[in-house]
Amino acid sequence: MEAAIVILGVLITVCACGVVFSRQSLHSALWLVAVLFLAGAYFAVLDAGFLAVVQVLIYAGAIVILMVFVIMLLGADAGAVKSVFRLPAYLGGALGGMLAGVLIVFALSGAKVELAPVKGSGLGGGTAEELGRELFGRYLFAFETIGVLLFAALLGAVILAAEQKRPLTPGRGLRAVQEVRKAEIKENVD
Amino acid sequence: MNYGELNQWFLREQQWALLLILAAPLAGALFSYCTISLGPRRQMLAGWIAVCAAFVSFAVSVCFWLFLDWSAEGGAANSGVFLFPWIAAGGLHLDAALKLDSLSLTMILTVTGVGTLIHLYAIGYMAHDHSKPRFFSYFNLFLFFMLLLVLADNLGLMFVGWEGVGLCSYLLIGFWHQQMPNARAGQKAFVVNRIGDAGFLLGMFLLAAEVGSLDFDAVQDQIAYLNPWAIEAACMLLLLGAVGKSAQIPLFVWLPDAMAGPTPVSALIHAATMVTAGVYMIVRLSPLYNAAPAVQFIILALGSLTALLAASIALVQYDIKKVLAYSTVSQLGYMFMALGAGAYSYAMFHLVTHAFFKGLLFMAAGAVITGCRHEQDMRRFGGLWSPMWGTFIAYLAGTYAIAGLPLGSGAYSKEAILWAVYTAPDTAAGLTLFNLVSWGGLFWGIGLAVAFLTACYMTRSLVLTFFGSYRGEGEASESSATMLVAMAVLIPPAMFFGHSRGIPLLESLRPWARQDLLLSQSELMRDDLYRALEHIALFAAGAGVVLMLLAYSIGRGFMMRLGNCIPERINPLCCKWWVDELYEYLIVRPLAFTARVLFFAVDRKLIDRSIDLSAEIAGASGQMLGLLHTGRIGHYLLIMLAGLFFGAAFWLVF
Amino acid sequence: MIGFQPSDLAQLSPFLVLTAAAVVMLLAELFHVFRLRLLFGISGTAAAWLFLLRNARPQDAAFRGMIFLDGQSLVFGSIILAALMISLLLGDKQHAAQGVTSGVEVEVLQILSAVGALVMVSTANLLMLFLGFELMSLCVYILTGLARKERASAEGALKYFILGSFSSAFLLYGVVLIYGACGSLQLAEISSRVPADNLLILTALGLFIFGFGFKVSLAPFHVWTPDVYQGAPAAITAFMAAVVKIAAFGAFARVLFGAFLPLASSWIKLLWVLSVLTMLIGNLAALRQQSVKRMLAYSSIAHAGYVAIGLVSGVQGSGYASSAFYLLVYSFMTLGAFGAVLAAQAGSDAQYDRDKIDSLAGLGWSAPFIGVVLSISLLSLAGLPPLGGFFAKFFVFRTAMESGYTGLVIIAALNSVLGLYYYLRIMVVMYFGRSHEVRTVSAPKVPAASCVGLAAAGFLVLYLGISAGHWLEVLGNTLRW
Amino acid sequence: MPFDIDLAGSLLTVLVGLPLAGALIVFLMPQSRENAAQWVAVSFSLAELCLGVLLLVRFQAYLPGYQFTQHIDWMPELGIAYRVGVDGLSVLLIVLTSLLSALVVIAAPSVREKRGAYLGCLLFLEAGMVGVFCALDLVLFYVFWEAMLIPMYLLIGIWGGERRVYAALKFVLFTAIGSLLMLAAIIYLGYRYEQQFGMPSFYLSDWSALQLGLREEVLLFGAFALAFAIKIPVVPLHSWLPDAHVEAPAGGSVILAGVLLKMGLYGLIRFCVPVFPEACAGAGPLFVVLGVIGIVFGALVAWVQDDVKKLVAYSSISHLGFCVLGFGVFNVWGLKGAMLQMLNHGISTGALFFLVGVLYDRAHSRRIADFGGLAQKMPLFAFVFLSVSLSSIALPLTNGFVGEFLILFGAYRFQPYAAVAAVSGVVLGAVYMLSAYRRLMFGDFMAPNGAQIHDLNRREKIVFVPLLALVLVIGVYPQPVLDLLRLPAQQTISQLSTEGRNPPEVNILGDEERIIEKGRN
Amino acid sequence: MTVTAFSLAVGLVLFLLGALGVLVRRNVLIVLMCLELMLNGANLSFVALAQAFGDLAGQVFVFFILAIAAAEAAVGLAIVLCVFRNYRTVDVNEAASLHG
Repeated sequence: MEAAIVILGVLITVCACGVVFSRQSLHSALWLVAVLFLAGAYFAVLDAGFLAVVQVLIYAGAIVILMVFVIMLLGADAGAVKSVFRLPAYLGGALGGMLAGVLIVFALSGAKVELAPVKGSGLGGGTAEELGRELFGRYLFAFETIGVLLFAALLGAVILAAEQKRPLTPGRGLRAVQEVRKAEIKENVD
Repeated sequence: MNYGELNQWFLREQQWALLLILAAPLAGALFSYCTISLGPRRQMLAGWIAVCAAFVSFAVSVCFWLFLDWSAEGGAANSGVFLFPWIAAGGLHLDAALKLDSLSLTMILTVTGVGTLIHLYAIGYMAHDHSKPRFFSYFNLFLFFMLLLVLADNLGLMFVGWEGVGLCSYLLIGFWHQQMPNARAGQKAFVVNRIGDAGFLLGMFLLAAEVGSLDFDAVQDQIAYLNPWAIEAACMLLLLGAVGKSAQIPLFVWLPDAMAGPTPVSALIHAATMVTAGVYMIVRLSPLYNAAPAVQFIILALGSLTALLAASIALVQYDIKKVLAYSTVSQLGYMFMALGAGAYSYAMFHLVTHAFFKGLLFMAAGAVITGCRHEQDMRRFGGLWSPMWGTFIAYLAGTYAIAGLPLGSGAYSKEAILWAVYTAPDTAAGLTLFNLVSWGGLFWGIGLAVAFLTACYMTRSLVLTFFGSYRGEGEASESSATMLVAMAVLIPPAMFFGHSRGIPLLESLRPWARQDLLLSQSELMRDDLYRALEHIALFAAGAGVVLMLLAYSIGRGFMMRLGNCIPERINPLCCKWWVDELYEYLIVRPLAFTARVLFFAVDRKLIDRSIDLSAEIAGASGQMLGLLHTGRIGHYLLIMLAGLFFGAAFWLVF
Repeated sequence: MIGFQPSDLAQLSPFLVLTAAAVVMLLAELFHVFRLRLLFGISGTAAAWLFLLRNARPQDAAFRGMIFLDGQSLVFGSIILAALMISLLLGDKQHAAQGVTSGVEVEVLQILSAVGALVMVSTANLLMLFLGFELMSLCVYILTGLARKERASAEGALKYFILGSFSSAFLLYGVVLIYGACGSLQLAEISSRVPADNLLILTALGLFIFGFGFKVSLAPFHVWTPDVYQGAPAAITAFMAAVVKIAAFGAFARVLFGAFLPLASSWIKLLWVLSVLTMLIGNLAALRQQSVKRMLAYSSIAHAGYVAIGLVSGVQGSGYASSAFYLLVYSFMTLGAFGAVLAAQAGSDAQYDRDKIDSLAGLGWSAPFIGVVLSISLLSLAGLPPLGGFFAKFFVFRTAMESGYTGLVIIAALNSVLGLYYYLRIMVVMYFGRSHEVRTVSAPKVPAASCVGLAAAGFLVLYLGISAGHWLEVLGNTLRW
Repeated sequence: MPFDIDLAGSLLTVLVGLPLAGALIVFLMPQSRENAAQWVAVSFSLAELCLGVLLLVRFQAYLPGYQFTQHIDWMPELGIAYRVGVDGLSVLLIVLTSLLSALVVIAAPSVREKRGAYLGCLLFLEAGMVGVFCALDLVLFYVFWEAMLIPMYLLIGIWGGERRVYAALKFVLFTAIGSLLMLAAIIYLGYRYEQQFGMPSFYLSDWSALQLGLREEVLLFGAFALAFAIKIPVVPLHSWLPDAHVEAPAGGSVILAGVLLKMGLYGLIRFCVPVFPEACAGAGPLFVVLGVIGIVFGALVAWVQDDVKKLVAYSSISHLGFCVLGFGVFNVWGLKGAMLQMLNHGISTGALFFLVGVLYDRAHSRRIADFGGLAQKMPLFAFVFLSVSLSSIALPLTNGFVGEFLILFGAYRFQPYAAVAAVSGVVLGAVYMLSAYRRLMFGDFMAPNGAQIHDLNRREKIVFVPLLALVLVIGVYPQPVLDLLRLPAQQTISQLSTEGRNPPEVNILGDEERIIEKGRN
Repeated sequence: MTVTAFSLAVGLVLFLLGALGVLVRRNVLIVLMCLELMLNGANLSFVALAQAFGDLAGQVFVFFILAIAAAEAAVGLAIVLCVFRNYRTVDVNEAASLHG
């Protein structure tokens, strides 16, 4: 287990660097897919099998596809960013230095880093059933809330992204939602 | 009703009578102003109302003189009325209360008597003016304030009259206010007087603080218990007031300018009455001044210097009113000399005689001025005796009296003062001058010189105006009847009042007078020193008259050359000893400069600007902060992260 | 395992009703009963408030502590719902004029955002808190960008989105650290387990301050505020300035007092500095602004600083209540101000021009009603008695005094002078122009609903001023449940 | 009569509420109905004046303490209450306020633009001012104090001159700086009271029992005094005044000078003295110095002004310098004088601003250099101007003299040099006032082009008659007013710690009373 | 070094790399991806802690974060489209008309 984790950890880090430092957005997207897959694997190793699946499904399957889709949509224009990095290196260095300084002073200040004590015997792992029980028991209200959230995001994304051709008429907004929902509903968690 | 009953009735009602003295001119002022709504012809009514009001006051004053026993031994009569408490705060009470004793009776008789005549005169003088209601209203108002000043029973109420006459003087000097110089002169008079008034106020405060009251009686009773220093200080401060009102050095500069007013104003206010208020005040407080020998010495010195200075300037003036004005200053100097010498009754004596003859002189001068179509320059007069012989007689009588020629009233009062000065005790300075001359001798010498100069300049003005040939344009004509009547009535007292050799009414002053001056007439005549001094003074006056007559008859050419040999520009006499300029450059300009500096530099630049600047700084720093909000997401992220880090650092440090 | 009691349903009712109202509004649009949407929105909000009022109980938790309808939720929830109601009224029929090119979605998203806000202030669980936080934020991001043809609107949305997501990621990491250090997501448990010198907890605290500081715009995490407030359509700005800030402050206070009270000595100093910085930056930067909305944005930043004073002094004194009162008044006066600006803009066309302060020239005379409401709101924001804003400041200052923060009070008092300047500047433009010198705006046609909203805001500002003491006590008692 | 009892209980409330109601009515009237608004405003302000006079008549000057008190709990849990009451000083100032407001309302038709709103602002302002003068609860006081700012701000800003915006903002911000610090101090004191007595209170009379440390007291006094000193204004803090006056419309200037400036000193006397006696007593010499500086500075600067309104404004600074001086000496004369001078300044400077307004209405200029010889065309105007100027330079028999005399005497008793320095103001006052009068009224007639020079019309006469009457009546017979002020002054002095200073109201020398009595008989 | 500590470290690195990316990249799409990275860092930490504590709460949280991330991505991309329509750019710094 340790070995797997170490390998996954190193790989994830490398891929994340790839996301951050790639010149092309498409390359970044591909590196992101790799990160997400590796993270899924990592979840699986950490006894969170259901999450691993969901991670791959949602992230790799939906989010990244969406991004790639947008990259394609924007096409050549997206490449016309004047330079890759927004900040001069020294600013990044200064920030890094500040962070390091803060961390060092923190370390010297005598504060401890301490995790909470372990409560009970480790759970067997996040199987779909266990997680489902939690979600529909204790976290039912949260689950409902996330539904509202997704609904709101959907509604918003549609009205923001839809091309505006016709003048505003009553009832037009929801129809657009319905159209888009048919196309995208499969990609969402239900 | 026989005389006795009348007397009794008057004594019973004397409080009302006293009030009537004041009320008549006040009512006169109101009513004469009301005539403004009448047509221009009927506005002459204002003058008659005013005359009647003045005459009522005079008549009542005369009744007081007749019906009260003023010569009773062991306590002269007096009369008083308490009206209402005026200002009462914290143990300080100023009451509206009047008091009539022999001193104030003398004064009110003079004021109302001369006042009535000059009112009458003014009817003629102002006949063609368009604002008669305003003039007579102010004139009567002046009378009211002057009487209030005289009758006040405490310093506070006296100050009301004191400032009130100043106000009327201001209004009347600037009566023809279309001409800016007139208005300016009025303002100058008021402001200079205010400087004196400031001293008056402080003196009052000192007395009130030390004595606890401003009643004359209370002050008098407390003198023995007062700190000598306090007495001297109070006398000094009050003296400042007197100096302002009575136009003495250093505050005499307003009086010559005050001649800008109509001539009746000059006659009444700036010769006969108001300017003597300072003298009256000091006489009123004579017990206090007696206790302050150092101040007395200062008064003596100031008076004599003023007399000399003013007389010297009068010598070269060509404006007939200016000559008389400087003469007034000079004569007031005499009165101050008398005050300084402790001869209060002589000061009052000269005050009264001066009121008569100076009033007469001004009236005559006014008649000349109207007769010559408002010409005032003596170089444009000449030979006026024939077209206006009535006026000539009046002027001649006045000149005779003021010059101190034998048997004229001026001679008596002036000689008495000179004698008092000569015999003044040296306690004041404690020293004789170089051990040769006593101070009294010195001031007597100055007084003598002034007597000589007085004769000179008065003769000069008489000669230039009435003798020789007429140098003006057009015809000179005699004035109206009312003016002549007024002058005619005043000639006898002006000429002969001096024969009384003092005023019998001043019994109330007796306790504070110098004992060596309390000689009867017969005793005086037997006093060798007095007679010697009298003769010297008469000689000096006569010499002055003769010299001037000679100079302007045979020595005319010599006089011209004398006049030409020193250019007017640098002639100290023509330039009035540069006193006005001195004040201008020493006080007015620096003060104006300071004011400008305060406004432009301190107020605008320093205070205002610094406030605006702090607002600017706030605004500018706001704009700087605006620069922080560049609108770029990257910068925002950086700022937020930096905030996070600095927060951590802050937490670690503190 | 599954199953909730009827009492849980009662606890959920406000949220359900509100969400239902949103759905009904969408459906109403679908069935072309367009006119009724305001009615649905208002009545839904009112019903939600009634349910909230009825079901709020002292320390009553549903779903094992996921939802609390306790005093704090009642207080902040009521303010949120009231603000929502007024902002719905203000925005009625005004959105199109603001360049918003969608239908009923604006209202729906506002309501959903309010649901998120309500969740935020009525939970003691960090998961629920974060969910509510995200629900509210996402809706507001969208709302900001709704005027799609306006560059400013899209730009504002982008800025808000990126910066907001960034900060909520930090907040999330803070939750991770707390979970790591305490092993729980329940505030009460965290509070009982919080170790004093654990670096994880302290870092989490810092990240929480960052995350919430961003939402309530405490300097230096405020930088997005002016751009976003300026860019968003005015009705949305009003909503944001009121609802988002109240919810964020409510949740922030609950976290600070619920979980981090043992660490109070650490965060008080920090909040002290942040509040001073916020007041200074907000007030100074507002001084020379030319855009009304931007000026009001900076002003809302400054007001966050005043509210933070209440939090600083909330540990010892009654600062919590005074902060709540401040928020109560603040929400109405800021709604009044933005609402009046919105109403005034109805007549003019281009967003940039109408955003200038000068575009309000002569408004006070041409539209006296809007002028009066705007004046009342501004004067209240400036803290002039007897309006609500004065007593809000008064109470905050008083609690700060009681806790010994005299210096803070003096700084805040002097800051109010700066505030006075720029609020009065708007009144200068509105009233002081000579009628022949300035181009007076023509009287805008204000919809009736908007008038009702404005009148309500203005009246409440006045009423809360006169009965401030009563309401402070009510709030204090309710918060102490 | 039951009506009477009720009236006595709530007369002050009615006094505050009446103009407020008037303001609301006027505001709600349509803008076009200006004449109707005028009538409503006039009737309300006259009714207010009548009530003010009623208050004056029913007030019993010989009773100590506050009268017509009313207490309604406002925020009991915070100790804030609606507490009003008056003593002699407040009664005078309330009457002055209602008089000047009524006159300003009567003179309002000279305002051409938006008269309805103008009248509304005036009435609103009046309510605030009356409130300030009768509030006994510090929070209530502060509410009125600040609430008054806004109508004044609008008056200057809407109906003002060229630089009205600058002036209006400066006025408000200046005042606000001081008053916000005062607010902080009020809150702190409320907190201290609660700490010491266990229950909150902002009632003035309660606060005099507060025990404060010296440093604490000085700092708190500083905060209060700053607010009041800005309002007075004391010299280095006066910068807002000339601008506000110059730009304000005539009516606004009248109210500003006539009433608002009094509030600073009123606040010092009413609130600072009882709450901070030690600090007040310690600051006395400072006030004396500042007062003298104000007197001289104001007078000198007024002298070089070219704008007649600015001149009057700086003359106000000089006059208020007298008041500050009278306050700072802390003896019965100075205090009485200062209180009386507050009233006098309201009358005379109010009248002066009316006069300047009259001139501006006709010629649309205030530059002295633009005018000359007005006395020829406007004799009545010149007469009124002169009378008022004389009152302002404290000529005896005008009201100004009584006040200045007492102040100067008080100053003399405190420190003769202070009186010497202050007396220079008497001289300088004559200098600037008369030279302005001369330049305006005398010489050849001159007026700006297009000026419609005519004498006072009927409305203006109505305005000036009561003012002139008061000038004369108070000047000749000030005793009733002084009687009203006796107890307030005594109370103020007894509140101060008296070691080492003049014992109050004790006869100067033990047996002087006798002499005085004799003099009277 | 335990599994938990290592996993937490990886999570932190992911989070910081994401933050760095948000800070330094100009392309708004990459910025969006970096935001996802940050969320993933948090996710990883949650899962590791859940495993260590034997508490499902951490995993449940991750589940919700996944949903939120999806919603955020959708909304974010919609906003990016909007901005692109108005500014014809995906450079985050170009959209800076609001400032001051």
